[in-house]
Amino acid sequence: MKLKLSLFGITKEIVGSSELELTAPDTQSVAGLMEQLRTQYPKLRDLTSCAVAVNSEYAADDYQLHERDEIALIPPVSGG
Amino acid sequence: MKLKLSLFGITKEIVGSSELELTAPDTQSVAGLMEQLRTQYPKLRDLTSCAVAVNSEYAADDYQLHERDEIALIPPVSGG
Amino acid sequence: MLIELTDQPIDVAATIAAVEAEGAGAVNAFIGTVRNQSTGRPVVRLHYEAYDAMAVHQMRLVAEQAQEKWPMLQKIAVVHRKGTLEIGHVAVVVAVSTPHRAESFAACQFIIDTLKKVVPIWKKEEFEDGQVWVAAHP
Amino acid sequence: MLIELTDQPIDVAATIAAVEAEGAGAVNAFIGTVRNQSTGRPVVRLHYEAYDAMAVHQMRLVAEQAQEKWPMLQKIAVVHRKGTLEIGHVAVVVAVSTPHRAESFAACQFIIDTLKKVVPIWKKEEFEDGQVWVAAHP
Repeated sequence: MKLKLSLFGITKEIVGSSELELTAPDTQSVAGLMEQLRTQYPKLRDLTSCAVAVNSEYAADDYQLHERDEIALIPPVSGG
Repeated sequence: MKLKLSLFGITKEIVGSSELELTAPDTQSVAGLMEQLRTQYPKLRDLTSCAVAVNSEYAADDYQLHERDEIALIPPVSGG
Repeated sequence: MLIELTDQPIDVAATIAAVEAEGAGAVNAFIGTVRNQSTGRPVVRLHYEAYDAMAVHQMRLVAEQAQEKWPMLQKIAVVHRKGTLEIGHVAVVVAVSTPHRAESFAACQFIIDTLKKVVPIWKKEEFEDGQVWVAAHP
Repeated sequence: MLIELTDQPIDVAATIAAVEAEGAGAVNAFIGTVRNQSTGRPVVRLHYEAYDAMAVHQMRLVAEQAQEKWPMLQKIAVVHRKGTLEIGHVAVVVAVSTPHRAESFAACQFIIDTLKKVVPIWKKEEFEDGQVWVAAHP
């Protein structure tokens, strides 16, 4: 399936774009997606952490992604 | 000696005046003054507490008063 | 350090602005206002009376104690009002600035908590059917 | 409940005024400003980036959690700025009102502490000789 990701902060710099489209296996978990991304963008491995948000909520590692999910990478937040 | 006291809040109401002049023994402590006042104004006994300030500082019970001290009764404060 | 006792309305924004500092990343402000009730009874208004000279002196002592406990405090403002206050009026503002936020909360809370114990200001609550000096009697 | 993410300067006074309530005797406000240094290095300015929709959603969730933990909370305001901020500029304001003061401190601190953990906003510190995304790397 095709997934579309939004990127912010340091992940936007690592990927070089604020959006990323990629092809994933038809059943892909959050953890699987992260592994896929870390292979493609090794610098993601250097981050303190990187969460995944689906439809504005933090998603668990075993969450199964869907093609229409609004997915975003959430590197360590630093608001305030 | 002659002592002059400033009164505020409920003590002003009990004494009926914002200032009080009284004659005290030449050596009079804060505790002695309070006993003298409680005899003259028994309603002071009903208060939760009543401190004495001398020259804008809280005075200990055994502080010996002087004629020129700026003395005030401090019933329970309730600012804020 | 801004320490003030006033019979005029307190300018909250100005009081908070008074603690701004370039080395401060955190400002905490406590604002005490007149509630419409006290232990369930509707309050009409409040009357604050102060022993002016001692109140200002004690407010300053409290601020100095805070500065000693939290040396990283950048600036402190303590402004208390006296006179007659209606519901919603601001009775007191405490504002502090610190480099990091945890100390701003702790120092501001220390100041208002201590102020309420030691500063000679008295509050009379006016109800529909009478008036009571707060905390005067057990 | 006032929840806002804005690229305009935050009106601190208006944000605090938004939590005024006749049943509230206490307002606590936290104001986060841009410091002139970070771990000893002089900071020139900050750049805040946000995942707008999720940030507003998460700010609201934090406020709702506070409301659940402190049911006596009267009103809550959380306003965060994004974009480029100079030294002294206000980055975030959290304000809450409660009947009594202890809860105002606790709830306000909970909101800012939690906000800093969960709300997707990222801060890039600009120094004379480079830029760093805060907390990105160990």
